[in-house]
Amino acid sequence: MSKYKGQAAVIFQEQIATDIYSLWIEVPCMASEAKPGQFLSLYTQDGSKLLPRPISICEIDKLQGRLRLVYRVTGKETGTELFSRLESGDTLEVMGPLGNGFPLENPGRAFLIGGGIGVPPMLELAKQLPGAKQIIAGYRDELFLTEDLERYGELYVATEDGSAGTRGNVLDAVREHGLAADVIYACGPAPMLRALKAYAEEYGIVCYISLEEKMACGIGACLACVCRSKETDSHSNVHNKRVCKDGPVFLSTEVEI
Amino acid sequence: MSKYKGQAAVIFQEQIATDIYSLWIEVPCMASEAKPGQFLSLYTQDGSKLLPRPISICEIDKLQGRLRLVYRVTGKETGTELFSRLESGDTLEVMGPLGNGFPLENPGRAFLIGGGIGVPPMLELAKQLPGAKQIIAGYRDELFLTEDLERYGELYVATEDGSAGTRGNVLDAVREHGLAADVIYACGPAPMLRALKAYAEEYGIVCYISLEEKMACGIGACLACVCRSKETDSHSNVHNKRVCKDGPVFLSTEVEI
Amino acid sequence: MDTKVNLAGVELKNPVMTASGTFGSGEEYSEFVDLSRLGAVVTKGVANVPWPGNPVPRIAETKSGMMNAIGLQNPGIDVFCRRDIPFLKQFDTKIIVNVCGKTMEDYCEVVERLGEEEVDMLEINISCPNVKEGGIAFGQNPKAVEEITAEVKKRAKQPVIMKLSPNVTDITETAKAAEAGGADVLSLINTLTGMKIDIHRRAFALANKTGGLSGPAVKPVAVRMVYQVANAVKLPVIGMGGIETAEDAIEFLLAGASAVSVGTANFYNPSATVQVAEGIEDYLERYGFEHVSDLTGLVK
Amino acid sequence: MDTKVNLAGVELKNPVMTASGTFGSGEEYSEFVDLSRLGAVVTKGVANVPWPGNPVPRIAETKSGMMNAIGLQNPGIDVFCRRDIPFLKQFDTKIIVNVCGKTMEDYCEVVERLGEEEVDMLEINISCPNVKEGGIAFGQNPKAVEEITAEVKKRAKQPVIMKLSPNVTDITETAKAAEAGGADVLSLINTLTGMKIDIHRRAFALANKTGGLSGPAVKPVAVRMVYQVANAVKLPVIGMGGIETAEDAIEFLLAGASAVSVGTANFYNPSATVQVAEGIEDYLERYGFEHVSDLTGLVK
Ligand SMILES: Cc1cc2nc3c(=O)[nH]c(=O)nc-3n(C[C@H](O)[C@H](O)[C@H](O)COP(=O)(O)OP(=O)(O)OC[C@H]3O[C@@H](n4cnc5c(N)ncnc54)[C@H](O)[C@@H]3O)c2cc1C
Ligand SMILES: Cc1cc2nc3c(=O)[nH]c(=O)nc-3n(C[C@H](O)[C@H](O)[C@H](O)COP(=O)(O)OP(=O)(O)OC[C@H]3O[C@@H](n4cnc5c(N)ncnc54)[C@H](O)[C@@H]3O)c2cc1C
Ligand SMILES: Cc1cc2nc3c(=O)[nH]c(=O)nc-3n(C[C@H](O)[C@H](O)[C@H](O)COP(=O)(O)O)c2cc1C
Ligand SMILES: Cc1cc2nc3c(=O)[nH]c(=O)nc-3n(C[C@H](O)[C@H](O)[C@H](O)COP(=O)(O)O)c2cc1C
Ligand code: FES
Ligand code: FES
Repeated sequence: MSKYKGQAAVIFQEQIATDIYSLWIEVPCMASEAKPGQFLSLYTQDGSKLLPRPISICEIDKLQGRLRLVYRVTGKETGTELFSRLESGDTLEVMGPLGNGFPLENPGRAFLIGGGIGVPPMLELAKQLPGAKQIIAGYRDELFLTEDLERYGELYVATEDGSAGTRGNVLDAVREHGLAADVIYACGPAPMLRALKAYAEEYGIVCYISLEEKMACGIGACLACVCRSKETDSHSNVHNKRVCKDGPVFLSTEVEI
Repeated sequence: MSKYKGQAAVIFQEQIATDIYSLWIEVPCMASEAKPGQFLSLYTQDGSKLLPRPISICEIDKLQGRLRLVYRVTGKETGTELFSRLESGDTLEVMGPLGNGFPLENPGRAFLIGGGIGVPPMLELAKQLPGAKQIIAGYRDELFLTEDLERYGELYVATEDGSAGTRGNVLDAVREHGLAADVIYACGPAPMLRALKAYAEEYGIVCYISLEEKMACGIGACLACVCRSKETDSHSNVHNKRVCKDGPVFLSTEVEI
Repeated sequence: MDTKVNLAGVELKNPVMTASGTFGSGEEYSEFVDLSRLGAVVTKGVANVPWPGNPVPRIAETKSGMMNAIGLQNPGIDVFCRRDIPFLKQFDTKIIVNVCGKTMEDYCEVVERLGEEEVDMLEINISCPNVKEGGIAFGQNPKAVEEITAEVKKRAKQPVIMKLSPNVTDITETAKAAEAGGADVLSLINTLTGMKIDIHRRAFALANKTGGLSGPAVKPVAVRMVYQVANAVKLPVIGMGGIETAEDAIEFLLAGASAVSVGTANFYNPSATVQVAEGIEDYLERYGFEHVSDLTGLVK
Repeated sequence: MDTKVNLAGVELKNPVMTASGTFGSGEEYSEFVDLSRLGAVVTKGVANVPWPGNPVPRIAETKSGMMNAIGLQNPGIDVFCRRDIPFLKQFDTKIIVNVCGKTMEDYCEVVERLGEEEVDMLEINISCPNVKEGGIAFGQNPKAVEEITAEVKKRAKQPVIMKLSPNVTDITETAKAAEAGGADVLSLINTLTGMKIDIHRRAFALANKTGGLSGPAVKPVAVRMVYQVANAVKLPVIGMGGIETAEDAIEFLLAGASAVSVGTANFYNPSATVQVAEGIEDYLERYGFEHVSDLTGLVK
């Protein structure tokens, strides 16, 4: 059985920016299997909130059997708000690791591009991906994880309000610094992914994007989390792929976003 | 506003018998008003459990603004099980004090009779009631609160299995010790209250009984918690009284149980 | 910012009211909320004569909801007029009296009697699932709905709200029937019929066997029905079913409700009504709406 | 202790099955539970041709429940027979195939095709609220229910379960219609139609506007309907709607169900089915029941 469902021990949690929390949990059987780009389903202890909150793996510490999750509290009375109250010694129900994760064979110079709360999965990817890495992180205003990221590659930052790095989005940063790559790994909001898909097509390079969708089962059974695929998918027999199981990472050319 | 609804600070909680917990909370505005025989509505933090858990006041510490509650965990995944996990420093949502409480003018020798989880309210009553008090506490097997009770009156114990005190029920203890009284104050299971009502009629003495019923509002508005009254009730205009507002303490002669 | 809403000529200071049966006649809750902050108080159902209601247990908790089978216990219209109306007149809020009955005649008697009283609107409960006669028997049959609406309207001095049952295949049919009968306003939903069994005692949790399910659990069904009805009739709709917060209330307004009622939430948050009213104001301000009525039916 | 139940001649090792659409064809869950521990696996609905289903978002969380509007996405009967049936044949459990369609002909085509396959029973979904044609359109009309049941029965080689919609005024009418049409077993409830609105985006939470409400929130309605149906027809009933634990399942059995299905709970507890099966055994032992069938309809 490669997926674990059960309690994880909360090791340490801290707030690292407005509404952004960094949570280390200990769950050795998951840490030993996890790959960058995979995610966990997190469950609240509130009996009225039934569904999982999918959160990407931000860092893996196989030695200590620990995983780091970095997530945003999306509002009052949400599941993520409940998670933000967890303290060392508490437990948290989790399932995972889920999804496919990013491929780690690096075919050349790589862009690792994260937008907003899509930045966290880039950290473990940066640690594990071999070769030359240019990390481009886009934020609205407040930065987070930048100190962690710059240890594993050249870091370029873009902010919408121009308070740090390039004013604008991640592609503005790419242009401003005249960067180029042979492959893109990206996670972030849909408009960013759409722009990267077009960019990759224009430059004829390979582009992996991590998608988001509402989930119920998290393991491929309920068909809640589909995205439109270009070709008929072998499992669904229609133009749908499951983000939770066939993804969340897809080649930008195989999905319509 | 005499009823408070809000957070109470958990001061200390301990388990005092199998499934029986003793909880001290700090909530000064309630402690200053509370009377023996009144109760609080306790609310869980689980969004799927909406209704109050009514719990009697077991002790009042006006000086420190604290109340003691002693309650039984009724099963797995219940509200009371959630309460049993509370620790010092946690908060608990409460409303109260609710209900009428026991009258404190003692017209003579009194029986204070508690059965099972009906024992706790007898403690504060024993502290506040003037005059000669004979406390009769009935249990299935395991005793609790007996050390507290014997400080405030003569204590007689009955256990169903005979492991302590009189083997049998509270009336068996009364008979075994040849006790007599001019007034009865009682809280406990319905069969016990029924027997005491009959006993009081037989001996022509006054008998106050504290009733239990499922509650929604706890303040007299929803008409969930009624008991049958002998006469037409002035508020309901039918033979129903509200346990939460007109009670929980009734004269045994005014209700049909 | 204008939070006023107009229901059949009656102007409420805001769209927030209480759901019948969850607020008594306001007395007990007046310790927690200023009734003058509410658009209207809707009273517990009242009949021509006192009703004793059902045996206990009358309620049971369910996941994110509760079931009740109070059985419309009420002191009868005489005591109600003598005691509850004068109490409510002390406040600057509208008074809506919820009316129940076993026969057409019962309803008409209460409605006629209330014609002499200073109440602002009547809400006719034809959807209570907890009494054998009356109530839901009327509310599930479009023909009966039209008939009773017409009879009540003939006698009513105040605007008439017909309260619809969600226990139907197509709620737009009963809604249209009430409209055809001359209803001024519709309110929905009443409770969904449910059942709970105590597996250890192997007995029904409620003495009445079945009860009416209310609370957040039913909100999705209620929002759907409000949307359906608001798009099927021309009458204003009062939406309810599981409203706990301003966010919930706004969902109903956007679905097509002109006003909302807070019910079960009062039991665990006695200030819920006022908090909903305040939260709606915040929302209007945050998104720059001038009139609360601008929200009604905005999502299509 | 005997946990076997007999549904129209098919013997299940225990009364616990999966609810269609919440378990795929079992493959994904086989990592968490031994499918051979289940009375039956009920598959996701399958049609004569592949269906793409609805646009996303297809689900939304609600208090103690969820709404879905998957729209019956399925790979079509060919792929299903080639892939899913052989997978399930590896396990010692019964295979129940859930069938959906847009027209009478669609249903009949799938039913005929399955006559050649090694499946144990067919469940006919005439109650899906999430597709325009078919589904619920059949399930809310007693005449249509009788007709489609009769047509399906004519062609079916396996016993037929008709799955009823809770979105009706009186579920005993559709239940009796299915019985009259020749159904072997009834299953209920499918989902209650609901709606959720995102008040910040001022848009429907589901792309399909409405969705089917499931999970613990609906359990009281489901128990009530199972009780009503079990007392109105002679057919065995499969109960479902919000079952999370053995206690929930036993509630359905006591209300009149012969077997139960676990649906939404699989999503947050992938071992829910097996835990329910084990918990039922504990209950039988604790209270000294010899046969699980002794529980069926015990509370009257
Ligand atoms: C594969 C994947 C990886 C993700 N990784 C991260 C991450 O590392 N950090 C992070 O902050 N966020 C991440 N997200 C988004 C995160 O799942 C949502 O922000 C979160 O579920 C919101 O839950 P809530 O309790 O705050 O909101 P609520 O409003 O209480 O959520 C209600 C329901 O909607 C679902 N939901 C709401 N928003 C989203 C969303 N954007 N995507 C999917 N489901 C949603 C919730 O899971 C829940 O079931 C990821 C999403 C996916 C699909
Ligand atoms: C006036 C009054 C005073 C009480 N004082 C005490 C006390 O001091 N100590 C104590 O242990 N118990 C007391 N009880 C009983 C206590 O309220 C219930 O045991 C408790 O509510 C059960 O909740 P739960 O979460 O364990 O059970 P659940 O099964 O989760 O409860 C579900 C619902 O049923 C209600 N309920 C269940 N059992 C009862 C019951 N016996 N009476 C009323 N409501 C019930 C709960 O309040 C809740 O709304 C008192 C009851 C009343 C009416
Ligand atoms: C305890 C209780 C009593 C009720 N009594 C009445 C009543 O007398 N008349 C009526 O029309 N509706 C009655 N209702 C229904 C509510 O007014 C409301 O329609 C329903 O509860 C849904 O709203 P909610 O989920 O906010 O409670 C009652 C509901 C509850 C919970
Ligand atoms: C995501 C999802 C998909 C479903 N798909 C189907 C289906 O294909 N066919 C069907 O008959 N019922 C379907 N249902 C309904 C369930 O089988 C079940 O009747 C309902 O969810 C109530 O049970 P529950 O509360 O345990 O989930 C689906 C339910 C869900 C939540
Ligand atoms: S969440 Fe169920 S298939 Fe992806
Ligand atoms: S609990 Fe509402 S009247 Fe007593």
